[in-house]
Amino acid sequence: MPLLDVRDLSVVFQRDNKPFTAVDGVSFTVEPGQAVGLVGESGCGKSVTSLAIMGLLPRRGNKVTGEVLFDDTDLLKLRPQELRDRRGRDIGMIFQDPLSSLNPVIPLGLQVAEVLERHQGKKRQEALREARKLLDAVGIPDPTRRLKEFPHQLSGGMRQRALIAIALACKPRLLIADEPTTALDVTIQAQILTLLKELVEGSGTALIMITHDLGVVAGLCDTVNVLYAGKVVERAARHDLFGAPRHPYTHGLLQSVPRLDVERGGRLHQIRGSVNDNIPWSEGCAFAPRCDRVIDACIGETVPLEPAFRGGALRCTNPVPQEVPA
Amino acid sequence: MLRVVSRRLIQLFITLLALMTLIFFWLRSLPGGPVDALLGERATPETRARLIKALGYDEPIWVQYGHFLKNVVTGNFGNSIRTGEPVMDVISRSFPATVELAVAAIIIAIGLGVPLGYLAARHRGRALDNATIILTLVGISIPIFFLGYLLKDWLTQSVHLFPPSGRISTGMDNTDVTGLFVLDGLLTREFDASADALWHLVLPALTLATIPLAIIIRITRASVLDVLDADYIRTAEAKGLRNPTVRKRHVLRNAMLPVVTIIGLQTGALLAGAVLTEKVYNWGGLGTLITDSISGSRDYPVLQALILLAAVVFIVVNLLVDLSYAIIDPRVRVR
Amino acid sequence: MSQLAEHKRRRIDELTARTAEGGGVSLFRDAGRRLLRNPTAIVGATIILLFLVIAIFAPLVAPHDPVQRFPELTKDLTVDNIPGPTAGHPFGSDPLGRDFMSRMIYGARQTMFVGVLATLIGLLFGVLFGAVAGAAGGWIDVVIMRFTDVMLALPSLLLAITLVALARQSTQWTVIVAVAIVNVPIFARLLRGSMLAQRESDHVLAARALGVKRRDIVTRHMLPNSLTAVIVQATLTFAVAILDAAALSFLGLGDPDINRAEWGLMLGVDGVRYFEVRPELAYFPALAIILVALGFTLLGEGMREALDPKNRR
Amino acid sequence: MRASGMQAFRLRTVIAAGVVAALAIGGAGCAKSDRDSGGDEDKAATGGTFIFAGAGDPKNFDPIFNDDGESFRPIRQIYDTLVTHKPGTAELTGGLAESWSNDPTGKVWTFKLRQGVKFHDGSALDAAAVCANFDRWFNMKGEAAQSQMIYYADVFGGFAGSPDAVYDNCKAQDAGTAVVTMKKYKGAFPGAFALTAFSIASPTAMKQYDADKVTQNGDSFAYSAFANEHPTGTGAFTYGGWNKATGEITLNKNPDYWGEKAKVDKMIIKVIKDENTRKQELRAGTVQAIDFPAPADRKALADEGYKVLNRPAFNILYLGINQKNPKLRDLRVRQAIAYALNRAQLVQTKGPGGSTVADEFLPSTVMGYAPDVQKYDYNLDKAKQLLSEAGATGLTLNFYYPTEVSRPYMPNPQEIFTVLANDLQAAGIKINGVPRPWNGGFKDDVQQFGKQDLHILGWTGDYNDPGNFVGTFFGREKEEFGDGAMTDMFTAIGKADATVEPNAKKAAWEQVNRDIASKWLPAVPIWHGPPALVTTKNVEGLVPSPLTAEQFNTVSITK
Repeated sequence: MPLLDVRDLSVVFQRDNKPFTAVDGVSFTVEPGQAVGLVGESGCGKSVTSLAIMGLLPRRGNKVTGEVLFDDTDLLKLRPQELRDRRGRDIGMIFQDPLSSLNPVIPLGLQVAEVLERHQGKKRQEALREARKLLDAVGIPDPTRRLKEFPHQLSGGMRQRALIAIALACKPRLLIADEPTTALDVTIQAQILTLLKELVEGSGTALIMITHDLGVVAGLCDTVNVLYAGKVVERAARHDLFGAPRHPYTHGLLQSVPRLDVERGGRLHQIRGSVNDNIPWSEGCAFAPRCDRVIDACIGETVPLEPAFRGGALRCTNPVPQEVPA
Repeated sequence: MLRVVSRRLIQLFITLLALMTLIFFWLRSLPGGPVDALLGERATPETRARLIKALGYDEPIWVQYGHFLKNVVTGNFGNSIRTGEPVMDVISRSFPATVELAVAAIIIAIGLGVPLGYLAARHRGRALDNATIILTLVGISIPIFFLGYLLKDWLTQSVHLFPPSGRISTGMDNTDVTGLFVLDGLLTREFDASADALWHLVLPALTLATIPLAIIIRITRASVLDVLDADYIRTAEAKGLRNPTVRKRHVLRNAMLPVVTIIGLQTGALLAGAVLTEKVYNWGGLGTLITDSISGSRDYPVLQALILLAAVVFIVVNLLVDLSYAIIDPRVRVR
Repeated sequence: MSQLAEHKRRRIDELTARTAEGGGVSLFRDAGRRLLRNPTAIVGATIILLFLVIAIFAPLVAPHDPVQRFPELTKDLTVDNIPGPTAGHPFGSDPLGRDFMSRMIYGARQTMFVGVLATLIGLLFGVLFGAVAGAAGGWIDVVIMRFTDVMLALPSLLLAITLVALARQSTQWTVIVAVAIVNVPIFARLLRGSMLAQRESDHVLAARALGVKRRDIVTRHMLPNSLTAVIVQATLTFAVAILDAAALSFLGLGDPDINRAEWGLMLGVDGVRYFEVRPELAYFPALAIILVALGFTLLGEGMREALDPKNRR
Repeated sequence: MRASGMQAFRLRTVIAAGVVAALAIGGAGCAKSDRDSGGDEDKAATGGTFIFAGAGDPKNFDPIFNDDGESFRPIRQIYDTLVTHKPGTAELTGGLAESWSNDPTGKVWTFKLRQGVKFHDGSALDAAAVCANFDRWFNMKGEAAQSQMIYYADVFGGFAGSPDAVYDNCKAQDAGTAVVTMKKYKGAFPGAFALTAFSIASPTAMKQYDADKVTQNGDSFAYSAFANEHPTGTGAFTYGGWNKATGEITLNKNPDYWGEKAKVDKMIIKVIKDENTRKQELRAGTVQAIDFPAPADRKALADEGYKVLNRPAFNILYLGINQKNPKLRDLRVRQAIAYALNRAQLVQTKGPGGSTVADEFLPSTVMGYAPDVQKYDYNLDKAKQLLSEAGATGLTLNFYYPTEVSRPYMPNPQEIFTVLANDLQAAGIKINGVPRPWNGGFKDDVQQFGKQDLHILGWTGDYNDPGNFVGTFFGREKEEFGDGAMTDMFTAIGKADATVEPNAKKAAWEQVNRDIASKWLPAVPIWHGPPALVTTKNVEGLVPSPLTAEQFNTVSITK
């Protein structure tokens, strides 16, 4: 039984008094201890998906449909209070900008401790002692002193470590990391990813890694879902995806990652246009206008997500021919 | 810190000296003034000449300026033309009255403004929010002396709910300790006097609170909306914190930062409002003193001192706001 | 200087930065479109338009000369009886036997005069100082900005009162000048902030690289783009001006010429004095003032919302 | 409805008291109260305290250093004068002196003093004490003190050593007889002896509290402990303190008063500057009487059952004409101005209740008022005709009027100016209105520099003598009227003032008034506007005085 089973999740916003579908029937599963990636350009709906899972989307103006089964319980049907009981305890979350995600006027210690107070019923002093250990565990030096400090007194890397400490404080079974390294220096990025990997693997926590960076996914995830314009376009095990991307979009994304093994002077691949000038999925493939491999069949008909190689899935009429994995 | 304070003090000193000099020469160049005010209607030309001599107005202006400076440095601002008392006495008597009024107004403005602003933000776009916004817009568009006038007419004349004017009932015979009558009553256990003073305070404080209230509601609302959008609120929600914890610990505390600044900025506006409110309610504070020392009497000694006082208050309030900022916002402390 | 001034300054600068982002013409057109869709601005603009029409066509709209005393009104006029509506005088008499309705109508004109002039003078000098500071930079900028710091602390009414004390006699100009002076630093700071933002912007850099003269850069490129925030502030200033005029009159320090039909004067002097004899003498000008102040505030707020690029999507 | 308000108000006070008391529990403070516990019961007791709302702060309580009504109000209760007025009139009657007489030269005044009168400090009022007062005034040292003795300088001409000084000496013939000798006759006497400024103070107290010490400090003066804290006279009330924070002056009944003893135990003069607020306090029942109600409120208050007491008019408002302007030297132009003013309409529309058009510069009750002077009834054609005869068509005049002031004779200068200017414009005179603040330039510009062509000003009389009105205005050359050439007028007034024999004096003044109206017309009299007092229904015995010199010992408060 999967830990998390997202079924046909859709999110519709009101934008300029018109409905806008940000997430369009997304389904995927996360097994206990598994690391799943959600990959796509900004605006593809990956962050909205994660917020919908957490129940953090503002209730007003958003319509969320489908099912989010966590331990066979549909999170979308829970009352707000029940959801609050699970957030932070069963599911932790890390956000993109560690500075703005920490409250600037509250000491770090309390920000870690309050989640322990909330879910484990610890008293303040006890919670603070535990927080110290947590900060130590995420590699923050001199944690006793840091407990009393404020976010602006910490470096960017340390802030993200602190956020990880908060998210993992109650040893959740699922951790959602939304672009956790995007705002950090490259050197720090690697440290944070390593830390995440250690912690997740060490504790058996399942992970949903949301990123636009395939490099991040490559080192961390067991399964990868590629999203485009609110729909999953390709799902595959990490090896299969990197070895033999089938969807032209995935292919394009991989081509656009700079690689050391490509000879110098060669041009980086570019996907034409941007995700903004898409056409809705109802009139065929939304990626079609940008696609190198577009054919007549791509337009007009709804393209279904079909099972593919080794338990994966693919939404394409004219996929990239399967190469033999190197 | 010490350096900041000493720099402020030097700044204060220079500002005061410049102001004094400016005021002195300006006032001396005006017609009428002390001589007219002291003489009334019946003076003969001889009396006038005598007065000019007595006041030393026949001396060269530089000599007069010297006397003036010497007096001011020794803390002597002269005597009020209107009442003949030392200016410092007049001011120190009026000061607590205005402080009492202003503090009451600020308490009302914060006590009502922050919750209302918060509620409006939580109910953004709904009836409560719209009603609040319209109320604040009307609040800043209504001439407050007229509002005071109407309140007074309705609640003290048509219905005798409140006393029409003054700070305490005539003949109350209360003991004066700090000059803040409500507080004095508590200190001396003259609770009836305290209650009476409080009852006199209601309408003037409400009137004076209108504009700060409107502004605090608006700022709180905007600030809460900003904070509700902030990433750290999302983090707090992701922690599964209970609603009250999120509101108190995370939303309100951050939302209060701009509100504190606004309260500081309102001191000037409060004084302007006090001038009007105090006139409406015959409230013997600095506001009345300002109008009285200009209108009709041209009581220049008092006026000079008041202008200097305003400068001092401004700089001190500035300092206090800075310090309070340092307490609320940890980001400021390091600087 | 201090946190307090710092904050006020920052808020103004913020406001400017927001409006200064994005190019000039398209911004205006875009803003205009959004303004038309903004109900706040529409309501405000409608009130002001109505008020403007009355002000401009006062001689045509008003049934009578606002300063003439009418025998049919003075006939029954005493100090404790002011005749109410009669044929030919729908609002009745004022305390001197003049036609109250005509005075209310001409009041739109006089009130407009005070508000517009106070705002314009403040705007003119504010823009001048702000532009000089923003364009010159260096010590000129420092001096002007230090000065504005001090000025920002003064509420306009207190300054107006002080001006009355320092002037021989308060006149209509006392309040105009006082409100103008108080707004000079606000305008100056707004403009300077936005000009500084502009100075680093691409189109100014490009113009400079092309060798356009400095004066032309300032007048053609920087100023127009910086004016939006200033216009918003000007709208809000107007309301303050007429409220202060009324307050001064109430304190007995306002315009002494009671022949002048100005709402603040009518409310602050006659309205209060004859409140029990004829409350309309207070209610009508008070309502007019509230309505117009509201109109300008709404328009200002609406404009601020419309011009704020945060709202553009 | 209004009557029941007080009870409702009390009830709420009690509730509020409960709230505050509750807040205070837990030891809010430990400072000990030092007031007597009787204070509040007094308020509830009937008739004990009379609260009167005055219109302004007094300056101090030493009579000689004051010249304004708000200072005189409490002073009048604390002190007595040698001669005083019959209640409700300007007629003289005995005060501290039971009788007075003067010799045929008019220079020697003999006062027979009342027996057994004591000052509040217990010292006796005798001839020596009276003379001590006269000598104190005459010998006052220092420019500061002298410059504040405005009435003294006006009436007595000057101080020791001055050639203009009127006073010579004062002798105590015996304990009950004081003889005051003047250097020359002055028409102001005996009326001036009744001036509140010349109240008799206790020499013992004055000495003890250093009464003569007036020190200049900056732009103003500081007065002695006598003037501020220990004023000691013989009056019906003793001084009980001035709480400046609340604006309350307390006066206590003098149980040993020589005359009619005060009916109330205590009187509080509450300073409320705003006329509207005074009215509201009266309605709220927190004060029992108010001075100077707004003219517009008098009728409403009377309708509500309050007693509106009009003081007989003893004042004059006039339009001054400055003959520095050559055009205005022509009598015809001045007459044209007089004809152009619709004074009847002004009185009807803007005059306080009971005001009358003035034809002369003194009220009809004052000696020397001539019933048959030339009148200038509103006549626009005549005004225009006179102007064209004088070749003064197209005249433009600067009309100065005061702002920031309200006087009993001029409740609202701006309105009066507007109406008058309107009338003059109708006659073809262009008016350029120049507003000036009362103390911030008006008096300077008008009286010292004579910058105006026209101005409005007025006067409230001090005593029943034409010299106090006409003499003050037109007795000598003044910048105010620029009338240096009108020596006939100065001489005639001087002669009338110097006439001792009562009938001849009356005739001389009547002629002066006739000539002022027809021959000289240095100004146009506008109106006599009586100021008023208002009391609640249960206040009895308050007699309004034309001189605004009410005595409160006769006041009682009924149930």
